[in-house]
Amino acid sequence: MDDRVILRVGAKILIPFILLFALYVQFHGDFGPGGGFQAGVIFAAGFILYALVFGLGAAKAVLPPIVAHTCAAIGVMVYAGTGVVTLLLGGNFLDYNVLAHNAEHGQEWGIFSVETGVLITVFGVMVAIFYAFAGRRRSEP
Amino acid sequence: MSPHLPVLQVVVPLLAAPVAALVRRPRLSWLVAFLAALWAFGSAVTLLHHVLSVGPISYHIGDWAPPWGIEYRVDQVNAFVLVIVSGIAAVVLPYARASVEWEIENERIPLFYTALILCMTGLLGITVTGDVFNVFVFLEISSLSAYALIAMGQDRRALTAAYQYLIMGSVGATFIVIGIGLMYVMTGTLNMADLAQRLPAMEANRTIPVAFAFLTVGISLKLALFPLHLWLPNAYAYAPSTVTAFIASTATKVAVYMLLRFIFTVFGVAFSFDVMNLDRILTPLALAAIVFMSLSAIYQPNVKRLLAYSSVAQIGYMVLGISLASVLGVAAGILHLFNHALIKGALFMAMGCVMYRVGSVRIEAMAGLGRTMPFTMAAFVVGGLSLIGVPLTVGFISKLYLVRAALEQGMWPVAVLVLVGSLLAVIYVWKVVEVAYFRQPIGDGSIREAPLSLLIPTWVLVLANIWFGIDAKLTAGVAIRAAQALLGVGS
Amino acid sequence: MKILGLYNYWIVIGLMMIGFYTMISRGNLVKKLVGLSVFQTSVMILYISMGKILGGTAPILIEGRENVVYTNPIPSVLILTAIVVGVATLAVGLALVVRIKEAYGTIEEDEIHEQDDVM
Amino acid sequence: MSVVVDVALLAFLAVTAFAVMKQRNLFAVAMLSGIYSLLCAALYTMLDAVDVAFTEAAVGAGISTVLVLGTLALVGHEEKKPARPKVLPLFVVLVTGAVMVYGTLDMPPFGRADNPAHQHVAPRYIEKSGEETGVPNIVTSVLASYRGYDTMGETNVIFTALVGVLLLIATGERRRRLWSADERNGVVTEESSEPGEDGDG
Amino acid sequence: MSPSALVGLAVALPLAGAGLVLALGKWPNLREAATLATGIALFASVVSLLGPVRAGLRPTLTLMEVVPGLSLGFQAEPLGLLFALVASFLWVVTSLYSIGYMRGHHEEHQTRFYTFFAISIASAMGVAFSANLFTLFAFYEALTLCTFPLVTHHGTEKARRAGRIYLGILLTTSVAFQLLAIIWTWQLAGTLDFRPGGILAGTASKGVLSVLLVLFVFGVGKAAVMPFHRWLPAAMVAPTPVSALLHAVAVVKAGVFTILKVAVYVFGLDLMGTLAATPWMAWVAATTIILASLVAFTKDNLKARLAYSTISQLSYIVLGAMLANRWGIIGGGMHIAMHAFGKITLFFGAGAVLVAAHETEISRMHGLGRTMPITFGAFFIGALSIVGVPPAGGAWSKWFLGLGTLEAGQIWLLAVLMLSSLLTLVYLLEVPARAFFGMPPEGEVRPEGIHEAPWPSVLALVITAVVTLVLFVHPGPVFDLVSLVVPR
Repeated sequence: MDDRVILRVGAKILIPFILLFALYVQFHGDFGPGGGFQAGVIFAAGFILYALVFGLGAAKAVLPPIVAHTCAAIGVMVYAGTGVVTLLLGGNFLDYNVLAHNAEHGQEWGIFSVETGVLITVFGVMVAIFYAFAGRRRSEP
Repeated sequence: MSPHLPVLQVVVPLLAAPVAALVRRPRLSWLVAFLAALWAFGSAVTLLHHVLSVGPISYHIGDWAPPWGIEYRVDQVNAFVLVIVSGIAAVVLPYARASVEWEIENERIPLFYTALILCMTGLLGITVTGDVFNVFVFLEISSLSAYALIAMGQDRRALTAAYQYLIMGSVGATFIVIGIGLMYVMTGTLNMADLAQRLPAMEANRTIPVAFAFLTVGISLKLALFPLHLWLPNAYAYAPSTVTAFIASTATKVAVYMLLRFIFTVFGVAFSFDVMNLDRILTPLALAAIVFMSLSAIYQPNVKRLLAYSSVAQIGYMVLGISLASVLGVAAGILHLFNHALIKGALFMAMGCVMYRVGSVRIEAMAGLGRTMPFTMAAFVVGGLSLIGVPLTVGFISKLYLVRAALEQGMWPVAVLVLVGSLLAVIYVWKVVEVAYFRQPIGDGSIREAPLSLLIPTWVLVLANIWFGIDAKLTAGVAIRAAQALLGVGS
Repeated sequence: MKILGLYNYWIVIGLMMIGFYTMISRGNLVKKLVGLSVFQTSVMILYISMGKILGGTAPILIEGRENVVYTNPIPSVLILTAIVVGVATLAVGLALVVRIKEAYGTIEEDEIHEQDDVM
Repeated sequence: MSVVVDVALLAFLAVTAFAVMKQRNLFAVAMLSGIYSLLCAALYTMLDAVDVAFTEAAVGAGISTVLVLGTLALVGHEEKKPARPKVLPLFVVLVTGAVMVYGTLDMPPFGRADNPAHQHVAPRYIEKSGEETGVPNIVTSVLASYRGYDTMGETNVIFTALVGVLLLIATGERRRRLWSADERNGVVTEESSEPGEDGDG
Repeated sequence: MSPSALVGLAVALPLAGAGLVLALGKWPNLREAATLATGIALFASVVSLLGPVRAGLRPTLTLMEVVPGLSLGFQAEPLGLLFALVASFLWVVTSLYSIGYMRGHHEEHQTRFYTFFAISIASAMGVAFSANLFTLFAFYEALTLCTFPLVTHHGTEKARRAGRIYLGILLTTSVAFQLLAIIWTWQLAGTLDFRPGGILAGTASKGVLSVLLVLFVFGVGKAAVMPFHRWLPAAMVAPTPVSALLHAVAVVKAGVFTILKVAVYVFGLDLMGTLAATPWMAWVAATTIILASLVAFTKDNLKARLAYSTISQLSYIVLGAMLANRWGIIGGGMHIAMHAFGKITLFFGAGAVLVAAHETEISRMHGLGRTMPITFGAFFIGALSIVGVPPAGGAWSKWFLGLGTLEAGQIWLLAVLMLSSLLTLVYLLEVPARAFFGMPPEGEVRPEGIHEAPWPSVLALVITAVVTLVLFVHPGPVFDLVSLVVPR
């Protein structure tokens, strides 16, 4: 136990920064490298680190697998949903221009919303897959 | 007809998938999947009708005009394929309910249906898109879900089969990506129509033939063209009945469609056949597939595996038609695309009924089923006759056009081989029939006829086999028009 | 000069082929998958090198500066998708390997075949 | 200068790839493939593909490695010595490679601004995406808007992967029925993790 | 009822009958009654077509267009009508006979038997009235498939093997040669309709058309032209009524009928006459005639001998077609009827012996004639007809075939006909001879109580024998009908 205390403290300090960095990547994606996908991966990486340090059980307590699965599904729906909304607003599928009074804002919102979709899905999927592999009992050879 | 139908065709199932995953109740997720399939079928039929009466549709996703945005393009060819894929799905899902409940563990079922819809979504996406990279993306959706679905089989060999499929499928996909990249570097575009315009200028160039080669090989891996078919027999044999029935009658068909699309629309018949002499490779391979695969089908002890080998042979027929590069030939290929979907769908569903009651699809297990499961076996017999190509079944129509196309070009040996193929089919079909009707039933007479929920969908396809065999004006007409569209001759 | 211009591509082709060979020649199921990802990654390098323009900069618009040469963004976009597809395939493949190990007790192709053949 | 660096990186890559092929300790293989990804990331930055570099670093070096290691923990990490040098694969690979090299002969040389690929569609993105989407990062605008549909597909691919993984290893594995090898009358045997019992009978 | 509707009815009735039989399976008497009733109704409807057709009408009924330019349709023309008349009349008689036979012989699965029997007749009608090659082929294959369960009726290993040969040869020839020929014809002529004067004239080189002719002759496996004849002896494992009606009348006649149709309505006699292959095919037929007769000698099993006699007689008709002249066709056409009545009588006789005395080998029939005089009397008449001597109908068809050979200037073919008649005389008349005058070998005593077969069977074979005689006295109707096919 004690030998891992440094690790735990380190993780406790590190993880919030990782999550913050993820959000930065998400929102900075329009201006620099980055975007929903990278953000999602980093976000997931934060959780995976947590799980590695504090154990799978603790991680699942914080973020139950069911939630991760739901995230994965929701993200897809957010993305496709954006397209449906544009349809309802009279545009073509994924035609963001109709999302706001002028094209530029429309595009901005559209891109933001789909990137969010990507973020949610990627995050959910990565965590869930990690849970799946980590939760598997080793089969003795 | 809503102008957005082309994209809704794909997006509605795509949205249905996460929903099916979220509801987490077997029955509910089944319902979602079924509704999605019904929607897809409905809109596919609408699209086909519209295309036939009005003409091709081009839909600009995101309202970005191609080649800058992704274009959905529906013409006679892919509208027809859409109908096949979604139609099969719409028939398989009612069937799935009982069969899946028996073959798949309860807590897996919601995800199972999710994967099934995803697979359909992917196939529809491949079919309807007009952008080569988009093809790749949806190809992966369908493939990944297919790998998982196949691995759900009860025999542990399903796992290895799925793995082998994954490896070969990924190689195929990567080859396709390479081909796309090479085309892109020479033309700077990914839009099919745009490529078709720009490629002819490149014919002298050495990169385009290589791109062509990689695409052809990659797609051939996906459509299990002999000798790249190694993944197929086990995958079909050990997958759950529902999955076999669905994938066997759709996945390879869509792959054939991809082949058509690339060699005729993107590269153009002149380049594919006059410059690349594709026929010199495809025709022998197709004939080899027909003969050798039918022969190896004869020696299979497992009926699903037998049918799988016959599938590879049947793919040979389609490719043969395509390799003739004449309106009649391509039409024959497309026609067989449709007909074979009906045939194999019916046969594999009949096998699913057997699996449901007997728990095995080995030939010995068929003993006496003619008496204990009369309707199931009757379905199998009719399907078998259709596979053989007996008149008044769809199989006959395909053979009719194929042989005629071959004779039209004076290739009578080809015509003979096609007919020889159907004689071999007689042998392997009859092997099963004899066991079913002339052997005494094994075990205590506990085996009963399959439940209606399985029989009705099976018979829907069986009757379709007969219906489109007696009145093939629609299918043949569409196939001819599609072929004309592909070859760019008067239509 | 032309040869030098193509050197880049040839190395990449070499990489692809190493991955490809690892994939189809090795009997270990995990090794095959790693080979696959090496293969795919190398294809991605090919794409990216197609997009590169010497003396260009990353395709992020810089305000108020004219006649900047930007590298072609399209390969990047395609490859972003391709990477995701790659990892997705890898995940499914590895999950399959785990199941195979449980069902056969080995992940070596030949041993698996032996087991299936004795049946 | 940049050419030199990128040539050097390619050389490193070649070495790593070769090591991946040769090395038989799969943990080491996992690490090497991670390194491979990192080198790629570096190369991508050299080639002005910063987004790709970022992603490759996060996915190739990060997620993939974690996945492989996680798998190895479950399935063991020693690769059997390859029985004999396989001829057919070598042949296939050599042919494929030769074809590709042949294909590159007429490819526009590396890095020229006048390559056809840079003439047709890309310029419009570079010129117009600014005012059309208001997003300076062209990659993002193309990814999320011009080719947004691809990205939706990509999201779906990820989702599909999850569905596949969950189907395979997250649910009901222990109660899974397996048929004995010759499935006569579908004799059912319980799957257990121990080899020998499972399924083959 | 309009003639064209009648044509449809002719095909639909037996099918309906099949359904009825299946429904009434529980009550044998009703079931058999249904069969008989259907048979009579069918015969009536076919007969009522006689008037219009002789008046020169060609009632046509097109069901539907399968693919553009290829339709599923029926048409009543003289040749088909003759075939239909013979088949439908003999169906009634055979059903009568089967009642006695199947019960007397305690066969199983009788409902299945009668059902498939009816379906077979339906297919035969379809062949007879088909308006184009496609329809003909469809029903031809249907006939093959729905007679399979009848051939393998006993389900024994022997029956199964026979079934394989049956299906194997008939499907192989029809798919590999006939279908190829049909599609080729479609490719050349652009149509598959049967038209007086043929559709192929001038569509391709003589060489191609010769190949086509060969494909047709060998492709119609049901005509049992050597070397594709093995299925017919194999089919003899079936219950006797099947051998009698299907493998002496419906199935085999469907084969030779197809060849006649192809000769007259697809090639056209004028074209046929100019093809290099025609005389060769004539000689193939002639060879079959002789060889089959010789093989018949070696067979001691009565049904086997009759089978080979059938093979040889069928080739008479093929020969007639290959003579490519008016007399040849008339002779061949008439032989369809004449041989049918003669041969079915023989089979009825064989079946009666089997039921009554449980004998199948000719060598053991000595003396049976004295206990079963009617049966063997009828057998004698049938034999005469097959041989082709008065006072039996067979004389006429052989006579016209002879004329045909002379008109074709093929004196040697005439010689073949003579020779084979001689052979037939010997191997067929041996049977009644033994039965009436043969003496049992020393020390063998026949079980007591052997008498004629059950009355329905006896009645049936008496009817056919009488008709055979009548056809000698009144060949007119048959002749008139056939001569409509090839007007002067």
